[in-house]
Amino acid sequence: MITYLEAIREAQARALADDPRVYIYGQDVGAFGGAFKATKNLAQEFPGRVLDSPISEDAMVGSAIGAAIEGMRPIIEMQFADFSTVGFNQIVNHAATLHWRTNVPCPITIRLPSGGTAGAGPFHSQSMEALYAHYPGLIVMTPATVEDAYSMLLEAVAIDDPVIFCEHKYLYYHLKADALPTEAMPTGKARIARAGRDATIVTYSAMVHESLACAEELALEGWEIEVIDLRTIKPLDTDTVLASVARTGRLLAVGEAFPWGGVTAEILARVATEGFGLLDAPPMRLNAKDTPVPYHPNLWGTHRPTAKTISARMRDLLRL
Amino acid sequence: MITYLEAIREAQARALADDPRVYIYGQDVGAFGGAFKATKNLAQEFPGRVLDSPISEDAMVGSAIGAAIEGMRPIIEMQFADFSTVGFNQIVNHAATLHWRTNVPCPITIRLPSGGTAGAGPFHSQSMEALYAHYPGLIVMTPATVEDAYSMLLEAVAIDDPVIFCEHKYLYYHLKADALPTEAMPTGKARIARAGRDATIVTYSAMVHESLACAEELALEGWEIEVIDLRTIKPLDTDTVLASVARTGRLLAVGEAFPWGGVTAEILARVATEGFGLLDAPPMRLNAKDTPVPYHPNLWGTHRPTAKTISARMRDLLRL
Amino acid sequence: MLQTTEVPSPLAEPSAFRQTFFAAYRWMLLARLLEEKIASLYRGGKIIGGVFLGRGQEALSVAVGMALQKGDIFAPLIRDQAGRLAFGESLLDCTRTYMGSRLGPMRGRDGNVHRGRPREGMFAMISHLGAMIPAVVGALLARRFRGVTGTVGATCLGDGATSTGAFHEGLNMAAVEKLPLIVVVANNQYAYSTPNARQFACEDLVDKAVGYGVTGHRLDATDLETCLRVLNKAVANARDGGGPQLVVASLLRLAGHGEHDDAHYIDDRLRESRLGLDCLKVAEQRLLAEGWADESALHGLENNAQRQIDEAVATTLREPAPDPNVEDWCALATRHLSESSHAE
Amino acid sequence: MLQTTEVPSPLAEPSAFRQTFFAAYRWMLLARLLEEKIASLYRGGKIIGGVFLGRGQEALSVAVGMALQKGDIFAPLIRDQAGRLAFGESLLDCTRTYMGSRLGPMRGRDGNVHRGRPREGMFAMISHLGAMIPAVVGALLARRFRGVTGTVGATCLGDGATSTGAFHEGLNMAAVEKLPLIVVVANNQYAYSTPNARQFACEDLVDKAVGYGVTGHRLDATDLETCLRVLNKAVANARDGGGPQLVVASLLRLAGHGEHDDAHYIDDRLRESRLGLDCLKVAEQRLLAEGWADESALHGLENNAQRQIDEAVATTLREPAPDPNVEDWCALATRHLSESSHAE
Ligand SMILES: Cc1ncc(C[n+]2csc(CCOP(=O)(O)OP(=O)(O)O)c2C)c(N)n1
Ligand SMILES: Cc1ncc(C[n+]2csc(CCOP(=O)(O)OP(=O)(O)O)c2C)c(N)n1
Ligand SMILES: [Mg+2]
Ligand SMILES: [Mg+2]
Repeated sequence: MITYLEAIREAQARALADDPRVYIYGQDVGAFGGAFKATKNLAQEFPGRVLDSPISEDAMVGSAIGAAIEGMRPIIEMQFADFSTVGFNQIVNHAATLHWRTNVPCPITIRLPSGGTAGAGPFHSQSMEALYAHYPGLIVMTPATVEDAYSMLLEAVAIDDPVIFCEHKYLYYHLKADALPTEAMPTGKARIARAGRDATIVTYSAMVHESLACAEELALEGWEIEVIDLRTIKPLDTDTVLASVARTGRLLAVGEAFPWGGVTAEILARVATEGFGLLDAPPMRLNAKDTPVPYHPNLWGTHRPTAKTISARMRDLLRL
Repeated sequence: MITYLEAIREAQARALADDPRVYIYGQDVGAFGGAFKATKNLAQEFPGRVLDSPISEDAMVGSAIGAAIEGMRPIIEMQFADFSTVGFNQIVNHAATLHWRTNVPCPITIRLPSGGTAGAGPFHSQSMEALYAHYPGLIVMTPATVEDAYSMLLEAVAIDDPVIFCEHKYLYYHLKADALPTEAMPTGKARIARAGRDATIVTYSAMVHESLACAEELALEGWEIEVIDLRTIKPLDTDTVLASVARTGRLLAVGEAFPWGGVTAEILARVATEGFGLLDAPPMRLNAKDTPVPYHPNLWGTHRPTAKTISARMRDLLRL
Repeated sequence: MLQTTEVPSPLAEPSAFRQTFFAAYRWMLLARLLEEKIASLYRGGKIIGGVFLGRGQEALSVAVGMALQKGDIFAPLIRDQAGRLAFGESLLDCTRTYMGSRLGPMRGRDGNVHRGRPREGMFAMISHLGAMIPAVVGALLARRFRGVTGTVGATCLGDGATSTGAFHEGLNMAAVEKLPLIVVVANNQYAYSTPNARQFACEDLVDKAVGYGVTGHRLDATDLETCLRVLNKAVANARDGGGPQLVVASLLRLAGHGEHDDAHYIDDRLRESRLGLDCLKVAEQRLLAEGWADESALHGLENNAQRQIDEAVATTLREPAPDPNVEDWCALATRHLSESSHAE
Repeated sequence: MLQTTEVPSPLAEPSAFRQTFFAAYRWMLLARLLEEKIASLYRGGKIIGGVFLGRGQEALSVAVGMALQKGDIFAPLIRDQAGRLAFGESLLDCTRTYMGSRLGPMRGRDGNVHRGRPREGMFAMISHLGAMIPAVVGALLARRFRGVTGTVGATCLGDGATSTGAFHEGLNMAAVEKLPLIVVVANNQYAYSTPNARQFACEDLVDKAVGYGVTGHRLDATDLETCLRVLNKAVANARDGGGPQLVVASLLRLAGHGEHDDAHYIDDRLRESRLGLDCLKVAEQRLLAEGWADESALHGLENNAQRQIDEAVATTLREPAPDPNVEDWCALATRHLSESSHAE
């Protein structure tokens, strides 16, 4: 059995082994193996290629850009996604514009341990994918499975553009698979995580599992809910979404991020524009609440969508 | 005649005059009067209350938060909106969370000279409103008229929450009014900039004027296009938008920002969810292109929506 | 809080000095025992999330808290339990925040070390290291605007946090404005697992002072008297118009980064060096050696502290957890501008 | 680019020194005249957007460019026309970028000073001040990974940019890694209109060096020989494993912040002080005084430079502007991952 977290470690081990241009840079990623142990033993296995950085997110990203210009393929670990706000400028203004401005690609991977866990509070829980997706020049991955954590991270390192790799902390230990995958879907393709015909849930990352649980629950009531795991949110696989809505006629987009203008808004906007006629009912959204992510588990459990609240919203949708 | 830029200066003069808690802090805002002259003579008129800051956007915002805790009402001028990425962390993680976490309000106003002008290039042209609107705890204003530039800035300073005030550089000199307004619409209410019955354009900031020009043009062809100026994009006045769509049955959302997940996505998502039945045709969007903002006027003029491209999209919409 | 910025000299004013030292020791002891209690609650599963201790850093922290006066500003960091208590934070503010009580200052919205009462001068840290410095700078600027004089602001951070842009921008801004800011760097040799050698390359962090044009102070923070003297001096300098003060203290964290961390990476030679001394023990030995207290008096102090802590914990345990149904879910102070839940 | 890092001594090797000095003067002159041309095009409405000149800063800038070798990395800032030319940038790269030619390195996508050829070691600045420092740090790190030795990286910035968090984080990171980075600060006394007194509080910006554990150098940048010597020394130090070098030069910007700015805020006493000297004039006087050139030779140089410039401008003016219909509007290198225009 291998966990989502171990898959991330294995992907990095493989990238380091296969490609001498790869190195890892981040706070405590070296001998310590990272705050979450995502780089456990890698410094020992790949001497000199897994380096502890100072607490300097802006310079961490900036240095990765310079190294990429010189032909390297850096992996930057943010200790928590939330701290990437400090490196925000280098990400959106430097990494994201480099190729477009200079014709020199910027193959860097920035790993963001993302999303909420109980007791983590406002500054160790954020889902920042929509911010990065808004900026041209970035690819934003949001793997929901152990297999994707592995193969998408390898893809991220291989891609010639900056990739924001949003790995979900809640899935780190909760999610297990039998083995690492030997093949993978192409980047940019969404996956039908569960087939259905009565309604479509489009989601990604940890919310895939809450949505699958919702589908499970509603199956007991006779409903067949299709669940689409976007895998990457930019590019966003509109075709797969539209094809699903064409089958089901009903759409619920679910995300763990803040409600204003995130991934779910983009999904609804695309389906409304390009698949209006496919809809048998108004599409719906479910996001976290419009406050910071709360610390206390009682509040946190209500702030983010769960199988229960997704099911409730889905029942509303099915009633329409 | 008073310009949009002068209105911003006048609002600040009035805020300084009326409220001893107000001060202005930013690069070159003092004796020099600001890069755009938005604080012209204010340092002279209000000695000691309009201060030049070092080139430290992060600390500029951080200091405003501390001053707000102590009861002041700082106005922070970013030299260009684009540089607010450097102060991003303090804005979204500190200012935006302060009241929710501690019950102490954070009445700061951050002025972002926003949007594109010819020849300004990728780093002096950005429209960052969607980023800030995504985060809970911020109010995001996007005035489109001289009157609003004045009255909304006064409101921004008066409000007990952090306000991101996106003033459009293109409008600075282009837009003139006869006099400063003596009354104002409430914050959070959208304005019907032009009434119509065939379709609704929902937009804000400089795009209001491109959209009005489109409406003008289409009027020659007999179409009556309603143009809604959102004024603030968070909160977003969904009621006014829905009421308009109820009248027209057709919606085009127009924005100058990058296409993925911005204001236009949020508008479409809301209308699709809450006003699905009002739509006689699929709603449409028009945004800038998904690249950085180009330098050369030829490219810039194509990158952003204009009256011409809005009209083209609107004709598509009217044909549906 | 001391009502004077002078630490009395042990020779000239032996009894006053003893009092100060003794008061400091009591806060340190209370902090140590309180944190031990929090750690045991954590091990017992009563605390969800992280627990971060100031073990070994109490002398420095208490000296900051005691050098400040009512009306000053204090922005503590994760290892400042002792300084918080000395500055006036109640035990309940700590226990309630760790346990997420609805009645605490953070009302379960934020937790553990992220607590404060900004309007009472105790700022509530955000996690992003360095970020509190400019906030204190702004607060001091506000006081200058308002004509308030004689107050200062202090903030603490670790060696690792000196690498942040926020540290640099904030300290520079304070220096330009010549504000009464005291920045206390607890150089505990590691940032989480990262040793000084991977964090900075200057000989001593205090070498940074001259580059900002501020006064630098350095000290061995295992010795309480040294801490009291240096911090009082730094605070007095700031209060007297001397501008920002950068205090760099050497010590060791005698705990993991958080309670989940066994700190195995800490070099044994450091543990065995002077830096590895436990400031609380050192202070205790001084008390005994000077004859300012005997074993039984210390025992009494400990019992007393323990009782206060147990009471606070017991109270907190009985308190209501936040209720999501009562919670108002509104991030804005201007309630009517909050959006009804369009997409939640 | 010099092929040696040693500036020959004027006494010991008079002819070699003369050659170096002369070469530097020619780049300075070319830069000055080129920028004057750009400014006149701007006044004539041929350039949309900002125009930023390095007038008065040519001696410093050229010294950076000349101290570097092929294979080194250079991340110039807005006032580095002279250094760019000396490092190998063509006139056409400048004129094409200012005028937005489709054939320039930035293809009309970015403009004016935001140009470079990163793969040839010339980084293309983003506007955000300080941001290029960590990029050069990373490039040097990459070279270490790849086993490339003997190359260095230099980057320039102004007094104002030292207040950015990026400057701090980048220089500190370079110091920790002991990379061959040269950070050149042109202290021209103002950041746009903001004087040093509102920007920093240390005596001299070079005082920051010790706080990063790097070597500091200071110089009067109105004198070309000084610039050549100090920059060569700093670059040689870095190349020889001496770690990062912080070079702080004093001078004055003899132009507005940009051509839209009349620089009225610059203190007349500064203009009249030593700092107000025009480095190009000073170098010219030296050439004449030493008898290394006479008026007519200088005239010849000027005519020659002017001809090159006019040619570049004439070429550029005939070149196609970017065509939005041909433009591919794709920000990604991985074209197939770019989104078809869902919301454009
Ligand atoms: C900007 C930022 N980056 C990363 C972190 C994660 N983090 C929390 S504490 C810590 C180590 C801090 O070390 P130091 O400043 O020396 O303080 P100490 O824990 O040793 O007291 C890190 C990296 C953070 N809080 N903020
Ligand atoms: C982070 C950031 N903030 C603000 C600006 C706007 N800006 C451009 S140049 C400048 C002044 C720079 O002064 P200095 O660093 O001294 O360089 P100089 O222009 O004097 O050569 C400012 C504030 C910027 N480019 N980047
Ligand atoms: Mg430390
Ligand atoms: Mg300058």
